Amino acid sequence: MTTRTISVEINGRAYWGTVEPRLLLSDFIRHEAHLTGTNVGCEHGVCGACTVQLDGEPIRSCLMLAVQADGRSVRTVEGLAPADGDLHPLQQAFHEVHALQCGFCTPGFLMTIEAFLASAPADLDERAIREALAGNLCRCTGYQNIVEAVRLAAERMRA
Amino acid sequence: MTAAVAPARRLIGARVARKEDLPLLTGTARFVGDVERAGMVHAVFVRSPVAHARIAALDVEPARSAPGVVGVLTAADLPDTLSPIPIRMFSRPGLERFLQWPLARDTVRYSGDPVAVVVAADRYAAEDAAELVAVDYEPLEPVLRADAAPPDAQAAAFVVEHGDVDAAFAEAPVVVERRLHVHRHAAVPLEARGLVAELDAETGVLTVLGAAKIPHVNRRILAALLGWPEDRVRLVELHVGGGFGARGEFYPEDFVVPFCAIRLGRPVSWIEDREENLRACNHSREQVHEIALALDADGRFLALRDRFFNDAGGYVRTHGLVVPGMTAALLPGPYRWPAYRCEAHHVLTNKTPAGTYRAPGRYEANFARERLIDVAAAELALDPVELRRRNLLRPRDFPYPTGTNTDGHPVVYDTGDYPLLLDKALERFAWDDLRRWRAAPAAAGLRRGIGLALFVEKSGIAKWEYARVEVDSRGEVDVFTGGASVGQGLETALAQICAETLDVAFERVTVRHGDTDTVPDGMGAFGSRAATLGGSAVLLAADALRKRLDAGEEAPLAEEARFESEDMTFPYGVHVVAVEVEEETGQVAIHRYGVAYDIGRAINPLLVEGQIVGGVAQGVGGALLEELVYDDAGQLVSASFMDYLLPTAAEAPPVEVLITEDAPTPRNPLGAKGAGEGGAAAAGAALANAVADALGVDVDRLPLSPARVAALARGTR
Amino acid sequence: MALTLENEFVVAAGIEPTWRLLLDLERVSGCLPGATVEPGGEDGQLLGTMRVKLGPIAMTYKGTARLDAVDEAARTAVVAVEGKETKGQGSASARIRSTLAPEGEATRVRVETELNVTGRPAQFGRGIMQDVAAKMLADFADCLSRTLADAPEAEAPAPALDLAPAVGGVVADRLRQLLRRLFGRRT
Amino acid sequence: MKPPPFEYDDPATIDEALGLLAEHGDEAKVLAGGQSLVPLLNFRLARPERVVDVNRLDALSYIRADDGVVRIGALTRHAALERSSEVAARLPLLANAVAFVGHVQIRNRGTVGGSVAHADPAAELPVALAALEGRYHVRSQAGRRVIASDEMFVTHLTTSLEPDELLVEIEVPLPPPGTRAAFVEFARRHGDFALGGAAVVLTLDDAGTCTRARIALLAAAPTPLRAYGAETWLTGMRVDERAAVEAASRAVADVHPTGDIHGGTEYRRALVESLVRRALLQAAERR
Repeated sequence: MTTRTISVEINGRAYWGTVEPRLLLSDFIRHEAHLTGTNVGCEHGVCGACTVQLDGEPIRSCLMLAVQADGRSVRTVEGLAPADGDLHPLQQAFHEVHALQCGFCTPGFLMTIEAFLASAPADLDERAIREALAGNLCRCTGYQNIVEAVRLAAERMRA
Repeated sequence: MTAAVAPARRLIGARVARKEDLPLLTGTARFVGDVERAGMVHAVFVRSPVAHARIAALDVEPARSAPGVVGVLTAADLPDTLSPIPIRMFSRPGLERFLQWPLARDTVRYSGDPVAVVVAADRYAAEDAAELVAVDYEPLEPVLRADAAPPDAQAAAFVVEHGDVDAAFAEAPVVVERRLHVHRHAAVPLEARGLVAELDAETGVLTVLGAAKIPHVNRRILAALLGWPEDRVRLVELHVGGGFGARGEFYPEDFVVPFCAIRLGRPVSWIEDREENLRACNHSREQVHEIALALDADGRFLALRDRFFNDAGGYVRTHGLVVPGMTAALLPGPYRWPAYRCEAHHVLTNKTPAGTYRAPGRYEANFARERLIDVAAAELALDPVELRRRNLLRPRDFPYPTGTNTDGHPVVYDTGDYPLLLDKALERFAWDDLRRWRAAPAAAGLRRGIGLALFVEKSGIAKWEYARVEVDSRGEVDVFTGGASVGQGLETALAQICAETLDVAFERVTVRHGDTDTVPDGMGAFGSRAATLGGSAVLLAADALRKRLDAGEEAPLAEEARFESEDMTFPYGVHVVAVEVEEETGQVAIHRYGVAYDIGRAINPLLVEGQIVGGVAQGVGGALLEELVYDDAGQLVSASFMDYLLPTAAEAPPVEVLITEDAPTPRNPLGAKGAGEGGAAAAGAALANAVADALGVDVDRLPLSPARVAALARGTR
Repeated sequence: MALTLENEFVVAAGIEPTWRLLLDLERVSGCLPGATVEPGGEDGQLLGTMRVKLGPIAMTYKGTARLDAVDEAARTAVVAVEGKETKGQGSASARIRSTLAPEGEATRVRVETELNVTGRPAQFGRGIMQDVAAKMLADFADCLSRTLADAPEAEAPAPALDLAPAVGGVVADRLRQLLRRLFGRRT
Repeated sequence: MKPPPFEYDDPATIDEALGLLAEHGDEAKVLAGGQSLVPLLNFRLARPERVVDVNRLDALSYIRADDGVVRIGALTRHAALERSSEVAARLPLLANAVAFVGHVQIRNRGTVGGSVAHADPAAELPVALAALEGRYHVRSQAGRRVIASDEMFVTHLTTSLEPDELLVEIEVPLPPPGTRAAFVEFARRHGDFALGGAAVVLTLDDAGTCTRARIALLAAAPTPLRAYGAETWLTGMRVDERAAVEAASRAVADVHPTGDIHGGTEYRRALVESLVRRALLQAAERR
């Protein structure tokens, strides 16, 4: 089968690879770029663990071919915290209110919520938050503290 | 990073933010799927597509010669000395006939039964080659119902009883009886299973990364199956994406993948995909109960009689009779029973083997008992709360021998004040307001109902745990525990106990676990045991170390401890739920959900609440959404996340949690009872009671899917 | 996926000739949508492939068809079809029981089919596959009725199952596929 | 769970794409948003020899209001439709329906044309477009043709598109003044494929009498289904509770949805009936 040489910008850095067209973007990120913070939970577009941002918009990286990301810009959980070693306010909120347990789903949630908060209205009600989270599955927390973390982060990011 | 650090002296019981979080938040955590090794190759299992068949022919040659393939193994390639995967607890003579071999030999017993493994340069190539393995199956009749199976399908049957049940029923003025079904569902951790196995050619040591739950137990099993000394086998736990009882048991892949690494002389990675996970990892919960309750005219319980069938699936796996054993042992719940008989049938079918899942055997038992009590209340025109209250055990009854046993060991409830917790729950969750809410008119097409369920949990089933605490000259403290982390916050809880006991800062304590090289022995993390037994061991070791420091000894110092406890501890709780049922769609909307749980002592309420809320989401998912459905041929037709429906944030209800500490246990120095399972334990029971109340009908099975609820509603409109 | 489907039709022919045709395994099998009979079958067993196509979903089965039971008196014949996916571990098998009854000069044919599909295509809860199977067997029954009525068009092998009715574009599409198969490009 | 091997092209122009489709026929599969095709690839239920990725055809991504119609390029993402003020103002039904499509991660990739061409009877947009009587512009090397609303969908996952044809535009006629619409569905979880649903477009005169009704059913049949009988009956009626009940029962009179593990035929039929009733009343109440 033919292969293609592609270049994908991930978290501001270019990653080159010569790949089969069938290689999933999730596998390129994890095994070619060796950025394993993005997890894979179902590979059929339901669980959301593999959520990354493509040109700023959250997408399922298991439902995109790596070749389709050629020349595009991807952001993963590794690119969330500022360089100075601090945590992103969202990560900090997750920590403080115990919004993660096993943590496998957490990177997907973070990349979804970070984009959501960027465009979210000031008056975020619980229903809106829960629906915004519904594309990401968590099996540990029951979501309650994740909802809480979103509220807390939204508050701080507005301030 | 750690925001709220309480002063060292008051760490136990403080809402301390977790030590574990940083790598998980920044993407630097290391799950088994993240592991890369020079020369690592990838395994894919070829699994039976049929429920029950004889393997007539198996041709792997086309796969062997496929691009990138480095090896293809079938049962014929495994050692002649191999034995099937043993039972690790609740075993019993006769069960050995039903054990699973690592690869199917002459017959397959469920859709998903592994028959071959293909190892190739990458997962894509391995999947290509796996398609080329040609197997001829001669179909055999599948057994799909445990309660309607041929006699030879019964793996075990046993009776747990006390008192004269027959006499009680013969004389009872009131008897209610029902046939109640709990459906098959499963733990489904978000990270599927996986292993990376590697043989060090020089030392001859086999290292297996990706262990979970019980690394030391599984090292013993793997070494025994290989016929190797244990010191040549090392299991290492990495970050673990959820366990809930299913992950970490010894499965066929836990032998085959390491064996491939040995045979091929290369690191071998196997990462289970979601379809495999739903077909191959332990299922759970499928039981049919024929349960009867005898009462006197005042609603006093005279006797409880149950006969139930536990669907074991295709083989008896490592759990042996844990699930039916727990059902029979804890079915009595928080009530006094003058007479009790439970007849358990553990029956093989041709579905995925079943094992434990959070509150194993109890989610089912609580549903059966609490549902029947509501039926009895209706029969007697008594308030369900009042009926329960009349029959609760009293504080003076403790310690209370239930007359039941777990694996032959008598069940003796340690401590409790059940009426007090019931009162607190009704008060905290405003039961009277909920009754008014229920009576008030709902919007057109909606019906309101309220339900509750009481339960007694257990924790710490395996009787001991190991800990070592070391302090170095700089005052840094290392805690080595035999417990394991499945995401529950073990490191934080143990560090709290250690830091308070040693009076050092929480940040200076590092908790190490899950590496059979650095921790000599351990039991692991199951049955809500890690914090109670593991924590007690840490407490003992830290206390001994503290005494030596107080005596003026100089660091570095180390102390070991092994905490043993003959008996389990028994936390207890109440689930309260109010629902609105939409007649036309069958939608069950949760208006309010509350859990009150007495766990003796909460080491970290933040984590305990997390456990309870997470447990409720799983319990609610099981009651409303999740179902492993088989067709008439034994084909799993919910083998993807498109049909196996985990609750999302939009379905999981907000949960109010009341943690009480009214009945600390004398059975460990912390006074703590495990808190991991109470959130799930009675969710099915409480929701079924609430929906039955809303529609004024009998609810005799789970799940309460929209179609089933709509049918119930139609029958009553 | 296991299901039973029933089809019934009347052919304008007497029961005797219809019965003889019904025992002609090659013609009956040729009516299975997407089926192509291949040489090399032994002792009354036919080899063949069957291609099932539904939009982007496509499965190719390789297998056999044989007369499993013939009850002269009851005018009942059972054709057993068994196939395995040419790629993947799945399988499809069917027992097609056809029963004839005289209806005046004509013959009523009742076709009961027990279908069992295993593997990936059967592992999804949504009812799509059931509809596919129903459509397949309806097509099969149509073709069978033409065959038994000895209609000439029944001589041509059936094209790959395409669940589109005979609107213009689709006829062209079927023809393309038919030609492709006749000229032996891909199975 | 990885895709099988396939050849891959990502043409930069429509002509290039049409050339590839003409050359490879039904051995090529068009990849748009990929939110339905890629899962089928990962499960290996789809095994195209060649994938023709149209995501570089930016020319097919637009929402344009012309005289009396709104033109939606086939490659328009669901998210763009959702955000479009044009659509919100002129075709509220579409804005209403697209919000039900999966989750934000899906809508950011999924395309309008992809939803139509995939032809899942439980998908929202084909049903909404059926109620709006959208017309489908397709191109091939042979030229251009327009497929009428009720001729597009053939059965599950099957349209009347030829293998060498590419859907390029959806043309939606603007409903007459006095029109209001509603889209309702019921799914087991937020964002799941619905168990049933209905899209309703009603034109009422000043007296509140229905002068024009369009009703399309979701997951009631192997294709989006227009309820012509109910539409005719409703025309000339005042859309009140009683009329809605009657129209709904007529809408499902000949409907027999295939049952599955999430709900049997009877349940689904009754569900669709009540959803039609709700949609009619919702629409009638809108201003």
